[in-house]
Amino acid sequence: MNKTGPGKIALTALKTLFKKPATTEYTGKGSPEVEKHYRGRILYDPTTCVACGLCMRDCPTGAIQIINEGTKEDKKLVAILNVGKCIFCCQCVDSCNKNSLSYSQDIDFAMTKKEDLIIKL
Amino acid sequence: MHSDNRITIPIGPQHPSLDEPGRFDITLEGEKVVNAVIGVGYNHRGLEKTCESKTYVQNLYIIERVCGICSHAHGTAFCMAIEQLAGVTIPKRAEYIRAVVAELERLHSHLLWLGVACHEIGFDTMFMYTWRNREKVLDILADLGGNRVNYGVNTIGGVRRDIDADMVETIRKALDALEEETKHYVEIAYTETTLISRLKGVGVLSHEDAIRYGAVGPVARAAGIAHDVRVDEPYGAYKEIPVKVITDTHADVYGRTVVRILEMQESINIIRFCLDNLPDGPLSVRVPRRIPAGETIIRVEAPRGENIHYLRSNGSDIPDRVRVRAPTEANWHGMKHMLEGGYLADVPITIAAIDPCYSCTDRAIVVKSGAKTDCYDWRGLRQYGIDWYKKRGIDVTALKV
Amino acid sequence: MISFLKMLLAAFIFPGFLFLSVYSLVLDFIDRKLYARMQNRVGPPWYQPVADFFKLIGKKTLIPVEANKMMFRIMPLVSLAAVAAAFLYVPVLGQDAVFSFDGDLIIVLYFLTVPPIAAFLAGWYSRGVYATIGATRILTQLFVYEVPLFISLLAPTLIAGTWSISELTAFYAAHPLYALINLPAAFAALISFQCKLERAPFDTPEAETEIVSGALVEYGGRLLAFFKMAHSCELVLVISLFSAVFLPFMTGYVFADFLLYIVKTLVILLLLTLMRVSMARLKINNVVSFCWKVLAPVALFQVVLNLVIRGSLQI
Amino acid sequence: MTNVNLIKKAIEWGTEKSPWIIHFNAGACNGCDIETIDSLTPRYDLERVGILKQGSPRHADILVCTGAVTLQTRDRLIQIYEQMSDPKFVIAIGTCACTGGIFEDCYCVTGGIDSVIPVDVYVPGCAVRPEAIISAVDKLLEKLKNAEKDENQQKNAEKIEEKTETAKNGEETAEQKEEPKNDA
Amino acid sequence: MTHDEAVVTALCKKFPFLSERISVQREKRIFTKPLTPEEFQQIIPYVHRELNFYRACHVVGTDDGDTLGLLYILTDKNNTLLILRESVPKSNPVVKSISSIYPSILLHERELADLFGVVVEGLPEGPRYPLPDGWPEGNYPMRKEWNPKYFDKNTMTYNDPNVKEVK
Ligand code: SF4
Ligand code: SF4
Ligand code: SF4
Ligand code: SF4
Ligand code: SF4
Ligand code: SF4
Ligand code: SF4
Ligand code: SF4
Repeated sequence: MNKTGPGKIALTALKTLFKKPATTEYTGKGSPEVEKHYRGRILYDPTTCVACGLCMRDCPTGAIQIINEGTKEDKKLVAILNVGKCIFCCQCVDSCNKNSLSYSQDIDFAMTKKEDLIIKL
Repeated sequence: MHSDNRITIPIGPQHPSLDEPGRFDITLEGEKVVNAVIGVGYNHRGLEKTCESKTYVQNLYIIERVCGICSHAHGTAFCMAIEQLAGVTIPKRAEYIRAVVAELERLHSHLLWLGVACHEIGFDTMFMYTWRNREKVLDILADLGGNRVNYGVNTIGGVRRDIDADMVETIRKALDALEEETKHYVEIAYTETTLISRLKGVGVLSHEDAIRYGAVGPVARAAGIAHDVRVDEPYGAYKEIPVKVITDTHADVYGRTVVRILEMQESINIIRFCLDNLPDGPLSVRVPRRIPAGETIIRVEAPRGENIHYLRSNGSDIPDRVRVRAPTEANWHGMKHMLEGGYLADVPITIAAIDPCYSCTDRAIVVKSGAKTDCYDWRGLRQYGIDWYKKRGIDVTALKV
Repeated sequence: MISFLKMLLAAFIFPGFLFLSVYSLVLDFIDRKLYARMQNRVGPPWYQPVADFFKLIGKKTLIPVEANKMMFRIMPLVSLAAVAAAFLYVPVLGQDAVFSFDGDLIIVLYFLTVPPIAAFLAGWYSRGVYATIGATRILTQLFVYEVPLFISLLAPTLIAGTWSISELTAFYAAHPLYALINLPAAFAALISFQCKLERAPFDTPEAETEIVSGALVEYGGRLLAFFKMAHSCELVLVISLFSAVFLPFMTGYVFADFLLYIVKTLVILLLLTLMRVSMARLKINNVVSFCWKVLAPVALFQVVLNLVIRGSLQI
Repeated sequence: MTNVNLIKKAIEWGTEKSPWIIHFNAGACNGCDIETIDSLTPRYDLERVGILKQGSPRHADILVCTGAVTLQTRDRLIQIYEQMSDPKFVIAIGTCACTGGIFEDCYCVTGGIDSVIPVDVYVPGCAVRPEAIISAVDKLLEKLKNAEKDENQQKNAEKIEEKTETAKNGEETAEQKEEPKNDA
Repeated sequence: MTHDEAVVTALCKKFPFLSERISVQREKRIFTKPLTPEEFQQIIPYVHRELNFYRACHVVGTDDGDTLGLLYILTDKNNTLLILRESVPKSNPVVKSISSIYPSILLHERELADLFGVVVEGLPEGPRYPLPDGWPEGNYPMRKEWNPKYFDKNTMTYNDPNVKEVK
């Protein structure tokens, strides 16, 4: 092993000074780039959904609700997602047999009002 | 007999060295710690009770969030418990993927720890460097698991995500880069005098004490106890993976640092082994929603040590009792010895050296100072502190720290 | 009359208070930027110290109930005033300081002890637990670095035979080779200055992870702004003093001298920052033993050396 | 006159450009805390938008709060909030901090941060990515720019009592609403 | 004979009442059937000293209806887990602390006292945990009959409508 002494990291630090910083470009404007398989917000496809409720049953936080806004015959299904409750586990996506749910790479939902966190999909 | 130059300072619950709430009332004589009262419990959420009213599937995500750092270890233990009660065997591939993620988690956790430890002793550059490199691991985890923290790779009966050929390549590349860096850390840890002077002889928990206080994980291994669940009681893929137990004899913070750095190297080797021998096959098997009645105890090696899960089922789809014994809980008991006689400056690093996470521990213990009889509960201690100040004309009761 | 006006101009504009505050902001920024870049980060934008200052000015100041209100308010100003006053004796342009007389080095050294003492009093009178500990640490540290600092700054005077900073600079400017003799003292002084500025590895008094931010925990708003300003002005003062005593090279042309001054300060700042980047915080007992066992002997060695040289010169 | 205005402007500008944060974990799982710290490290480096992490609440402008509020930390949180000097803001980091998230049903958890102190920006995510934190700070500053400053300060002072009350009411109704849903 | 069996045999030999009540669930897991506190107190010193179960990992409290079960998890150098199950009536849950033998059990015993209302005799003095200060007396959240639905978090009071009706 080398001899001990203070400031062993100084050389690396000096070298780093002339290196490009490891920092991302993102400063809050626009949408950030995330990994390909990152679990972001849930997407919903009402055309294939049969309102079986499996997603609601398995959701650990009760963040998702499938509601029929139309009548019994003329169904108009919507999913209400409380982003403020969702933990982005995507269990609902796994639970859905009809593949009506999927996830996006959308990660930025900072809101100044709590009400805005509940969104209709 | 209280000598008069004593002063009690509270560290926490909000304090820069604690990113989680906890409270340490440290009594000082000059800069020397003569007494410490440890209060954990700020983070008690009561999640075990909640687990008794949710289904196994939902609980999986709650258990994962017992702790954000070793979420995978908790998730794996919980899944293994359910699988064992249900009597299913999960596919080989799933076991290997779990092992890969577990080791990646260990890597990220140890890097995180190294950074935090350096931050505690005011070595911010090292903190920045380690956390920068930790991003490499997080990138893999995010791509593989889908999240940077609570990856959610486990599901009851297997795993949810696959490692494809591309991913194998990316992981290998990242590991190579990381290996280089690890070498650099080893070098620094062995040669930087200011670092060594802050770590050596600090927070000593000798071999005997480590046994007595039931230390686990790197704390125990740094005291020369070759205790590692991956070897002692292999589970999942570890039955086939060769794991070398890293031990050290320093028994102080320095030893813990060395153990963790070397374990990182070992984790890299394990991941490489797993990637080389990744079996083919399905990712998961079906497990019925209702779990047959029974009880089981599962042990898993989390980054911080042995993690014990107790699960009891009553035959429904809701567990009857879930109990998590996280490694930090076991390590708290030795804290008394480690803090005693040290300096105030050593308190943060000593606390950090067990890599505490209150989110799963949250309880409080009173630490008595050796043979001396001045043991207070924290209220008493606080009162003592207040009196001490009053004698000097300072009223700290109104003071909020 | 004209000379008086000129003096006023020098005292308040250049190289006086205004220059000091502006340059302190610049150096503060450069320090932070260097620090960040050495850590592979981007670091703050150029206007950051200014923004911080104005932000703090705009914030409400809360004074703890227990604190001594007068002391609490007055300390930041004392600190700032001492630094500003001391700066007037340090030559910036070439070899001429705004004021100078034989013995001003001592005055400056005394002014230099004021900020730590002000911080100590501020911490002591804010009566918080962390503040008290921070305050005691400041005092402890003050006692240990003061000795090597004094000795190492006084050692060069032995050869130059003057106690005025300006004359000292002039002497060494005339005999640049002698300046090299003072290298051990320069080394000791640099480290003592780091210690004085409470920067890592000597940031024990404000160790964030131990005692939050030491003596200044209870400060906020405007008063904190002044303390911060005093602190960065102290940085400028210390660096200028160092360059005046140990790097007294100059060209004789005003503009070039000014440039040279900038370059010198930047180099010293780089050294100080590098020191900050590359080491872990020392414990207070280590600081004490380091100062006594390493710095003080080095400084003493310089004194002996200079005495010998002086003696041989006179013979 | 103009001088005063100029200084005012400068202060406003400073407030926007130099938000110092203090971090408090009110009962999180660590996930969000680490990501908060992470956003200070080289990869995300919040210092490049002027953010510094402070140890003392007196120095900070923004309280960055993670985790569902547990009964034990509740009083602490209020204390820290009160120790900060005006103008001050609160960012709730993470699903837990927004609503209580996965811990909402736990007996020791009072709910999101807004059940105790007023929150200015909610950032859902479990865990929140550092990018989202950066964006949250950005949104907060945007909000600052738009809102009149005096109004804001006044609100901040009054908000505490009012909001805790409304939040409590809101919480109750939310709980009532939830029960049938859980059964369903 | 495997190590597990050896432990079982040794225990049965020393404590005849244990035969039929101790079994190896699977490799490295030895469970006992519920023991009374007296039986338990006899076994503990022996297990600690003679059988070298040096580390107490944990105590799990369980609510078994009318009784409370306490599962003491001990381990030895072979990493066999010996789970001693102590059973006490809910109406009078009194056990003796074993923290003088196993210091590492202290935390978990305290937790039992708080969450299950077990009276642990001989526990060193200390603050309460993990429950917050001001938690109402007599509320033991981990007992099955305690329903978080009736717990008011803001005032920290527990009003169970059913209990009132009974009275
Ligand atoms: S998809 Fe399956 S679960 Fe859903 S309604 Fe149809 S049969 Fe039922
Ligand atoms: S992602 Fe998870 S928490 Fe969110 S709606 Fe789906 S199941 Fe619920
Ligand atoms: S599980 Fe799928 S099909 Fe069923 S309600 Fe949900 S989204 Fe619709
Ligand atoms: S050790 Fe604990 S407090 Fe420190 S960073 Fe990790 S999680 Fe946070
Ligand atoms: S068999 Fe019945 S209980 Fe099991 S998963 Fe299917 S529906 Fe559910
Ligand atoms: S001890 Fe720390 S790392 Fe382990 S589960 Fe708890 S919080 Fe996570
Ligand atoms: S101690 Fe931690 S893990 Fe246990 S119930 Fe409380 S919050 Fe949950
Ligand atoms: S939001 Fe998720 S990651 Fe963040 S503290 Fe809560 S459980 Fe942990």
